[in-house]
Amino acid sequence: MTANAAPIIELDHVSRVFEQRRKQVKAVDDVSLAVQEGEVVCLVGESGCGKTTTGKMIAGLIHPSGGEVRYAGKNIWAMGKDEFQRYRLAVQIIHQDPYASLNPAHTVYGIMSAPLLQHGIVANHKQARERVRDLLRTVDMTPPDDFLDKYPHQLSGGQRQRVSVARALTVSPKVIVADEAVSMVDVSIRVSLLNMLGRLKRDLGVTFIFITHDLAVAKHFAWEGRIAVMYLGRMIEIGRTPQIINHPQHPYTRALLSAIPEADPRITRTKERLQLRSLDIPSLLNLPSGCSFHPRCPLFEEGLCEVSVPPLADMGEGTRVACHVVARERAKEAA
Amino acid sequence: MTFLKGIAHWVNQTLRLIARNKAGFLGFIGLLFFIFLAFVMPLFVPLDKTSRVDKIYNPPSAEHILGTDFQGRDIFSLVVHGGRDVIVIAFLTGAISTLIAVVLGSTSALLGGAVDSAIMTATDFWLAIPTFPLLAVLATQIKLNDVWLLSLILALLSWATLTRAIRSQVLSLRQRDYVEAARSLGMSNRHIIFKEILPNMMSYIAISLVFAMTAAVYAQGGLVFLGLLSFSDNNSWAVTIQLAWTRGAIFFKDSFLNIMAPVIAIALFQLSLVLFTRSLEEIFNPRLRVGV
Amino acid sequence: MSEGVKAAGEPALLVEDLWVEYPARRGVVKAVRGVSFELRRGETLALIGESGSGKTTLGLALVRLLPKAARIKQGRIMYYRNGSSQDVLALNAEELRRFRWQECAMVFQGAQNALNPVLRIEAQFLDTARAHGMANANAVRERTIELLKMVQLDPQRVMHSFPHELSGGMRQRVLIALGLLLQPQVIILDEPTTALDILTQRSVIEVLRRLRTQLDFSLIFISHDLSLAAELADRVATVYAGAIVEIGSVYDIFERPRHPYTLALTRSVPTVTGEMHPLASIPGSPPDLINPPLGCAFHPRCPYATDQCRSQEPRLERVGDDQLAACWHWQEVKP
Amino acid sequence: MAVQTAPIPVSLPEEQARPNVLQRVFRSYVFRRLVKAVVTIFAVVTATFFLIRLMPSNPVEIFIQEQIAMYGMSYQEARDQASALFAIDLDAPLSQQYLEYLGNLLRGDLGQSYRSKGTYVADIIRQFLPWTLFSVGTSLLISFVLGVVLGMLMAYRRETPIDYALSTFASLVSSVPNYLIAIILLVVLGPQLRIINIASMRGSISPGVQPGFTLHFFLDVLYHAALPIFVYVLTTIGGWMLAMKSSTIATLEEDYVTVARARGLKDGRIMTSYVGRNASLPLFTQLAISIGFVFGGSVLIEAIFVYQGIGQQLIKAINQRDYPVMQGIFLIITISVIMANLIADLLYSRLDPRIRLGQGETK
Repeated sequence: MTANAAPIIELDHVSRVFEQRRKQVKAVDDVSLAVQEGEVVCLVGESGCGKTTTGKMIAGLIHPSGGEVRYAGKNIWAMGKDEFQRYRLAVQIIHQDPYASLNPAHTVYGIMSAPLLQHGIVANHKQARERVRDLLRTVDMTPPDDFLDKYPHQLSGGQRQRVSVARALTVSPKVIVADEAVSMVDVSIRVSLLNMLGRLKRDLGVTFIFITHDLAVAKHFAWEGRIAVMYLGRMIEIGRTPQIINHPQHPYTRALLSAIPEADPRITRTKERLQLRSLDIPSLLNLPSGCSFHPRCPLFEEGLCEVSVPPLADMGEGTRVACHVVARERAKEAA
Repeated sequence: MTFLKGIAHWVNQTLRLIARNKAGFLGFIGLLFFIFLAFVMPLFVPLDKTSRVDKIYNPPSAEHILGTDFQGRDIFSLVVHGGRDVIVIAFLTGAISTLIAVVLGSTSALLGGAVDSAIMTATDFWLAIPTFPLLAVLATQIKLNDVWLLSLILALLSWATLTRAIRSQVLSLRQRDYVEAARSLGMSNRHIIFKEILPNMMSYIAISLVFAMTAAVYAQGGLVFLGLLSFSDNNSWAVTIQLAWTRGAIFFKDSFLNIMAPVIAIALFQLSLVLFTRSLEEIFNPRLRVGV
Repeated sequence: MSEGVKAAGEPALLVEDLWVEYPARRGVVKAVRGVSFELRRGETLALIGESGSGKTTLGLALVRLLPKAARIKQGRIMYYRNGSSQDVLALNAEELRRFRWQECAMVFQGAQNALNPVLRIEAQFLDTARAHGMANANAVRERTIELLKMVQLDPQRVMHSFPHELSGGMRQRVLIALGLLLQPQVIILDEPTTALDILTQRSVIEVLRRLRTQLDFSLIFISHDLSLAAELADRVATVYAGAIVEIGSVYDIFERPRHPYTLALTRSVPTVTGEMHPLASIPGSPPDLINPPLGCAFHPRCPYATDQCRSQEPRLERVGDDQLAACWHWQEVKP
Repeated sequence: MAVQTAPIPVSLPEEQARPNVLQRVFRSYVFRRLVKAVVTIFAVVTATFFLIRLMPSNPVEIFIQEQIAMYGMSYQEARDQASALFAIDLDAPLSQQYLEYLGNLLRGDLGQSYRSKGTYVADIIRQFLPWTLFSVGTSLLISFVLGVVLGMLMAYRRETPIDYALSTFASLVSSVPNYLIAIILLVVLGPQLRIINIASMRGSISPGVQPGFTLHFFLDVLYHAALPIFVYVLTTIGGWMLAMKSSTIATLEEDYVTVARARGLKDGRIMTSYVGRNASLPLFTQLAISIGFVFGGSVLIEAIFVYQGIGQQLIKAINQRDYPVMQGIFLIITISVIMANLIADLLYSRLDPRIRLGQGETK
């Protein structure tokens, strides 16, 4: 494999265990993922599925307990100091809560100029001001001079989120990990934020790891990319977005898609819903054996599903699914 | 010139923030008064050291506005000269214990692991024992003159509570998204500690410092009062109280001011400190600095 | 499912020209500005609005639970049951206490913290019953068991649990059961599914849907989530800047919106089912309720705005069989 | 694929520990707290032992100085008298003294006073500790209960004259050191206004009053303890009031309180079981610190009111460098405080079901 062909981000059997109340909690368990430069990958799942932890491991903010995180083919935790710093700047994270991600003690200019000055991207405050203005324009905060000297508490949620994005752009990242970046802003603001991110993706060629619980948002943001569905720390289905949305295979993905209410009364009231066997998500402290979805799964087969963890198996069309039953049906079809 | 203007602007703005809280403003005025009383007035009011047997427990007069003490000394001059030590020791103690707390607390929170549990075990231990009696035991070793040593020992009184509080502050602050964003942006540890975390703890630290000062005033006064802290020629409010007490000033109607003047001085100083904390919150809150 | 609108008759609740204000640091927040609507018997009405639109204040005003500083400046809230009527704003303290929950139950935002953390679930049911004169503990227990079963919970275990031992979805269902305890005629749910995972949301929606067919009550739910309205509501009211700008049957609102804001909202929500269509963003930012724009509050963000909109505030007027909208240009608004 | 039409799923509470496990968790929590208490006490014993012995001067020296000052003896005379009086070996290695001391301690022997021969430290403690426990305990109880009630009142009547008056009072009394308040009381009520007779209120009981379950005895005890208790209450109540006020204000904003109102519960019920109970929970954690502080303060307050408690004895012992007595009293004060902490902690864990399940230890 040549250096050029190496995926920009690669997770190789990555796991992360947290200690909680003297118990081991597997937040992320054996996740592998390769993201090519310029690609959009959505990590989708419900709370506690490990998508945020995965995102933070990609951004180098959390050390994996097992497996390797690679950037351009290199294990990030085996990098030298300078190399790691280069990687660190190349991968930026946008947080969910616009009210927590900006330091209340600094102005917009202060927040954005700090990385510019620290990394010598600009030589002085005069240049920094110019650069900050440019970046604010990039995120549609115009005229920028209205915002430079404002404190975060003087901005609206949407504006704060734009500043977070602009701050990430100060170091010209190649990859942006957007962790539920639009889920806390109002509906009327959400679309313009999504569109703005989409434009960055096109214009700057930024690779996006887009983390969301909302499959509809994932569909719209990553129609040309891929969706990876996670459940209780494991990746259970991954494939091209249209495939996942229109032809989901894993029973969990199908349950999710069928459960989503739609903003159209005719569609949403006639949608076929997949019944689960149990309403409740098992605790991460006490994971079910075998396939962790088995206690809720409508396809559950005793003696199979609770026995072993299903591997991610290739289903064709670039889709991979971790389900014993689906894999068996598929094999039958092929035969 | 612009520099001076900047300072003037800052002072102006800070004063306005202090004035936002009435109680805090009152405390601020009180503190200004005591600083003036203890550090400026002594230049104009000489310390009265001569004992005059004919003038014991004189009531207030034009000559002695607060009357005279058991030796016939001018009480007003004792009050004027008695503040300096109290305030200096309180401030030093506050500063030392806050420094210890900030260093230990943030080390504990930032390093975690074994360091954290060691520091936390020590604070837990310290919090579990009654400190004043322990101080009483330790105080017998030193004199009121040993300002630094005394402050250091008094700092033992409040460091543990403070350390714990600072630790939990740092713990919560360092998990904020903006700190994580700073890490992701490759900012130096120095930047993260001093620019991201510290500014958001300033009001907390300042308030802690003031409360540590009140604890120090409490403790030094108490130790002197019990006669555990020996003094020679010090003129502290605490010493005046102790002398008045041991010379039986509480038993006479005429000796009222001899004991009450320093008592009230300490009480008002404490009150000013406590009230002033209300304004500190406002001074360090960036949300208020710009004046919404 | 009680689809369609029932024949006009006596409403369950009638709100007329309601104004609510409360003081804030910068000035007086005009949170509810001249709201009028009727809640029909047995219907489900959705109040849809973004954060800061005043929808929660409106809900609280209906049961007079506004914070102390808030003031109902003018208006009337009439409650009808069995041919008699009550002026809610004229009730004295004791009458109001009885009115709450017995006639009109309000369940709050997400319900994560709506139950007393130090009391077991059973005790909280008993508390509520006792306050309204149901002293027979055994009868209450039986009713509790029945209700908990109705919301798909295992009564024996849930009753003896503390709130923190239940998951978010379970707590939400406990609250719904609690809301039904005194058989109120009106139930108000504030953001009933916010902060719940999709599959949990689905279970809450199904519970609500079923209860509506089994029991006789009118439901108001307040949400920012359009799809929830599409899913559950008979009628929908859009709230903008403290006022209802459009109200009509769920199909009219989603298929023939006559207010530009409603239209923009429905077009800004992504769907998972159906074609990919571009999402339209709403320019500008949400209104400031301290200084709402002159004229129509939506005019700064509205593509149809004219001088008239900038100076005169439109009132709700009939725009269809059972549809009202407050827009000077409703005839030009085309989906 | 066929969609299974399973029976309506019913959800169960999160898999909780079964009752016996729950009990075990709770028991082990108590156990852990106990172990911690014992370790702390051991550490205090060790630390004070060495601290005290590292102090300059020693009981013999102090005695000699006193003799010289009082009777004008020469140093040699005084010294001779001292060595006749003190049958102690201060020259034994510290480690040996320490081990001996520990050994005695384990047998419950706190040693004898250096100064008054034949007086057992345990006897001194037995004689004086109850008075301190009584006065401090009573005041803590009064001040906590009254502070909680007044704090709630302030929160419910926020920004009314009652609130302003009580808040001012609370800040005032909580910022002035307790011993100064004691002096002010003594001076103003005593010689100045002549409302109280200081001399007759001294001590713990009046001479001639026999201990026993009689009203006379009880009233006499109260009479003597009145001033210390009043001062303890006065100087701690402000803190409780302010803490309870802010805690109540926060609790009043909790959803469950609004929901309780929406449920049409009666105000009294909401105030007690919903607001009061939840708002006072965090105060129990502060109770621990407060106990130590009040106990420590007894050293000063007892000196001022000449109340025959353990604090007075400690000062006396310190001034005479009476090591065993100092050590014993300090130990007993520490044990009392740690035990009180333990009780406050366990009480808290009983009151808050979230702690009961052992989740509280993480903080």
